[in-house]
Amino acid sequence: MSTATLEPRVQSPRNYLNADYGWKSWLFTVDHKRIALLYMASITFFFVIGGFFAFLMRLHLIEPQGALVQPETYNKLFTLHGVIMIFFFLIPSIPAVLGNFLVPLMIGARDLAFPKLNLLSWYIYIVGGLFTLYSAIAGGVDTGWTFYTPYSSTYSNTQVTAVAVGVFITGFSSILTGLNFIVTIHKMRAPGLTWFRLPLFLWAIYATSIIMTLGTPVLAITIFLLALEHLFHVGIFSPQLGGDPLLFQHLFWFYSHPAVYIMILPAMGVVSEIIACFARKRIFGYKIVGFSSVAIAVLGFLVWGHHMFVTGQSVYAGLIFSFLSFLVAIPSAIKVFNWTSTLYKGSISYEAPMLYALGFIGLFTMGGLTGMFLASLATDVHLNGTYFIVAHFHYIMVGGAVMGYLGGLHFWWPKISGRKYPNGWAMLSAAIIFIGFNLTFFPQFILGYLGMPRRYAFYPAEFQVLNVMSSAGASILGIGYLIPLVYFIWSMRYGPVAEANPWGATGLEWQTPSPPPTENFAEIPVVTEEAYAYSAEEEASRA
Amino acid sequence: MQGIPIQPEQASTIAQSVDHLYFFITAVTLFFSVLIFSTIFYFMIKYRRRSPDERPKAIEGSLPLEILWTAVPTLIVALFFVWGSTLYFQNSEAPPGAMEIFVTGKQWMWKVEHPEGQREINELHVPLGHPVKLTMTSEDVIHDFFVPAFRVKKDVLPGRYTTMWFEPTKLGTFHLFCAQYCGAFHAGMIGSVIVVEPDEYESWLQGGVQGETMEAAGARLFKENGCVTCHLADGSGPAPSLAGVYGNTVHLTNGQTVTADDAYIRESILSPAAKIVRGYQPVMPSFQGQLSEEQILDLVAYIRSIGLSQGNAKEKQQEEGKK
Amino acid sequence: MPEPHAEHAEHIGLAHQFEDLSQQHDADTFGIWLFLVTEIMFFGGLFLGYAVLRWLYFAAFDGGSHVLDIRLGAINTVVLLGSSLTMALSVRSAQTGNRRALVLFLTLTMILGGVFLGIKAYEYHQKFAEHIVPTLDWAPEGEVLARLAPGGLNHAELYFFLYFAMTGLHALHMIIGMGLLFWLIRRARRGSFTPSYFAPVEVVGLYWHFVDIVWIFLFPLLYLIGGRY
Amino acid sequence: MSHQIEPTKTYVTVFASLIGLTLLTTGVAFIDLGPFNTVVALVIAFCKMLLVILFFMHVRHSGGLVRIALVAGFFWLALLMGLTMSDYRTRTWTPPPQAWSNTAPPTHP
Repeated sequence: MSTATLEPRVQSPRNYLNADYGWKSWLFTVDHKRIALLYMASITFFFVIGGFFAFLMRLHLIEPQGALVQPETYNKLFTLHGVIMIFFFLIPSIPAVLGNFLVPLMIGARDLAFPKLNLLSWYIYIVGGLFTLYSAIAGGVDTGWTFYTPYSSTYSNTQVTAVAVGVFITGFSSILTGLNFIVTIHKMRAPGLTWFRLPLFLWAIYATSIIMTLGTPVLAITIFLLALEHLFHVGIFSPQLGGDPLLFQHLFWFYSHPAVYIMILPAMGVVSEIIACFARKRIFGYKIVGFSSVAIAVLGFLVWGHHMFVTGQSVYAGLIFSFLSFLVAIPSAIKVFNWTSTLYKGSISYEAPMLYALGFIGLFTMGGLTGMFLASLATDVHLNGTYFIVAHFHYIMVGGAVMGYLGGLHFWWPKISGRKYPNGWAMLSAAIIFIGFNLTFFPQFILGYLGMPRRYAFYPAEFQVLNVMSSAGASILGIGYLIPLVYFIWSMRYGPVAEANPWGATGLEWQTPSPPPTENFAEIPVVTEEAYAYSAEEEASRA
Repeated sequence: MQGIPIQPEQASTIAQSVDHLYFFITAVTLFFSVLIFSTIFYFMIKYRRRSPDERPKAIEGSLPLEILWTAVPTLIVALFFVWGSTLYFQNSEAPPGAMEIFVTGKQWMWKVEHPEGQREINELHVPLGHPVKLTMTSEDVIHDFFVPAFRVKKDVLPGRYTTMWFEPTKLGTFHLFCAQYCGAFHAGMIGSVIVVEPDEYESWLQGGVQGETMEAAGARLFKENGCVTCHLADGSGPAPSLAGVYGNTVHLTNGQTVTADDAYIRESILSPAAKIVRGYQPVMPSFQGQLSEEQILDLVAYIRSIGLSQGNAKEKQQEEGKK
Repeated sequence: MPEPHAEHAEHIGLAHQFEDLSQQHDADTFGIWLFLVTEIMFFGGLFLGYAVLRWLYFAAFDGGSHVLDIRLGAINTVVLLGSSLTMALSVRSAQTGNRRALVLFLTLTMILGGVFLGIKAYEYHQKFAEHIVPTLDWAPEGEVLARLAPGGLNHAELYFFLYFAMTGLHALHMIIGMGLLFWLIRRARRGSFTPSYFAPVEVVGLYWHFVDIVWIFLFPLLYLIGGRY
Repeated sequence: MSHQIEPTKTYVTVFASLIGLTLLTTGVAFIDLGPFNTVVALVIAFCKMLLVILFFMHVRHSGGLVRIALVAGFFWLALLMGLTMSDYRTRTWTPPPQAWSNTAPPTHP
């Protein structure tokens, strides 16, 4: 990072960033790369808010009787933390930022199939976000991100309708993005780019888009009916007239379980790309890993009943859902084994993206295996609704999806911004995040087994020690997340100029200059080689 | 284990078997985590990049390996599934002869009723070594009756009964939590389950403020609300006689047959038109909003009592009459 | 419209990210079909609520469906099928480049859609008159009460909640369809559709047919429960 | 791109059969078939839907991708309906209770 290259405004060739200036060029752009950056800025904004709420919660839980806020406020904190983090950060993060930026580049197209629809998706996301922010400012909502009836429809007098409208609208941003990706990947691949030459990131994005288009509408209708019921006090979910609260749970979880695969699948795609590049080797069992992404997407729709084992769902339905839930774990296991085998006989280098990817594998494996406790009926009866569940899904979402997102950002940052970030700081932040994360969430597994329920503003004193450890970990994790924010922004102005292919990776996106021109490719490339052609022969045939 | 508690107490018959499954899954998790992490660390060290122009040979993959790490996890999860499900099946239905206790969840407190008339708030006294079946309902939102020491938990839903059972094997006081978010003081909706010696439980039952037994309360309500005017004992009134009904099958106008359990009686009180007995008109008014959950439980206990004892005598008469 | 590339300039309506019009047409039709699949799932959630509650409270649903006017339901089905026919013919006339027929059939489709919404509005007015609108005006009496009472009034209110939710959502989709038709008619009059570029007409046509299919299922499920004998 | 242009005659005949089916389903409603009323009504509605999809929406000669998308849509709907109804249908089934572990006779009636 020599100071010689510090002058910020070196006159780089025309690219999508300096093609046009002014707020109009950003707010009315139809360029998928600029829309990706719009998404990046907005989800970072929501991530900071959600993270702040999480930090307040951990601070509050240092003392058994609650150290910071009233119970009602604590309920609003965990609800808004859940809603903002899931609907406004995790679900859009990789698909909308890295997906939007990379899908056209990776398949050799000039843009997505429907660029205007893409911009509309971002505006829909922002309108939904404004509704949710309004609900936070106007008093918050205290129903939990799951909105279980009859509490949310009849007994809660907080801003349920506003947040329901917000989530309802933002759902359509997810649907339209998924639709855009599926049409683009099917119809606009470069000549020669067959399905089995696609980078695995695109397999993962394709599988995620299937879930987004097929699952999110069911969430939309559920939240729509919930808002109706909250406003008019009549509806099919609360028992006054004979409605069934479990019907809401069935409809809600039909989307919300596949939603966790929306969050993890793209991260798996990112990790496949990073592992292949930094081990300089083709992913072990490419086709199997590709198909397991689609298998996770399809099986993910069959398993939602494991959220309802103790809610009075029938014993036999519990049996069916438990069996199916175990099946969905197999493709994830296959992926982990394949990533590990990719390292075999590779030539592994350790820059920041690789650290994040390896951190992902570690934490995702822990998260996935703890899912076994919750899929088997007998142990789930004990662990359901306790901190074991909180630890499990944070291992998958924060340990998996966020590590994957950060890994992807570090891997494609030179291509996105045309600048390189300081590798030393990046590896340090990866380590801090890994340590802080484990210190925050591993104690919660034990708390869960001990029986401490979720969503408790105050708890019996015997759980205090583990809660203090968790809160300590949360502050380390918070610092870990701030460091990348700093050096990414720093690198935009002062980072050394990045060349077209800083990591020597394969893939069409690396054949464009960094940052790429607005039309991506002077002329549409023709693909002749397999994916991840890192071996000597393939490189020779390329030269 | 002074500093950090690791394991909750095992205070019910099923606690040990659930813990065995829990530790087995933990062992498998640790084994695979260690296996994967050590393999990764070994590869990371052995195959670190020596020189920038190192080009490893392309390895396509290996089908036998793929089959191996598909089959082995499938077998392991099959084992978890079978073990977990059989345990769950055994624990889902209370054994015959279990003691009946009625629990009503209400925003932020637990109301417990023993059939003998004893009523408790946020506390549940149970005898040692005797299976206890809880029939639970909620007056407002979804709650969840969770006793970590017994490894049992069941949601408590408004508008219907859910049941669960346990058999305490240790004396003492154990935590009772509400494990389904239910509003502002969800965290305060806690209590304790107190396991006492059976004879001590007997004396506790007799002692204390003596409320009328549930059956007596049910009988009183049966008269006060005018049920007795239609549901005549000999069945000559506009409504079927309820003697001998509980537990037996009932033939409905639309040809279906249902067993008259708690849920059927509760539904017939709150929305009578849903299931009309064959040969009768839907004239019964709904008592929605007039009877509290406890009162409905008392009526159920009463109908159950007249169903089992006098009912058998009545049934025999009817059989002879028919023959 | 995005800045035209040199070779794209002569095809009107070709977007810059596509190589040729047929790729664009394929993408557009595939895109609308995917959108219709999301609509299947959107209405599917509502149909699930209907299926579960009908299974739980059949008597109330049977009584509720007898209160509806089966004649109006049947007429509405015929009207909507008619509008599907005129929509299909307008797509055909766009394919054959017959601008006058295109405008005519699109207008006919809009009129039939209007007739459908008119009949629907009248039915809603009937429900208000009979005081069987959940929460807003729920006080059934007289002959309607006699028919609803056997199934339980609360469950009957659930039936009508579903009736208004499903037909209301369907009517909302009709109104959006009418708006799209109006936009199509304006562009058709300006002659911007040719036999090689008529994707917008086909897209709106597919959407219209989907809305018709939803009604094809709504009519028997809401009006003909249990039969009228 | 589905460029085959259907003759107007096919559209009109399809329309006529749709009207016929509508009258049929309305007529059948007046005959007491017990539970089969619903089955018949749904079968007729399914046929009408197939007619509209195949002819009016040109799926008869459109690409495999559109057909896969359509089948996927209905398959996912069937998943939602089927698995949820599996809960409602089996909710009243209770497995046989386990024998009571403590063999002592109940000390309490």
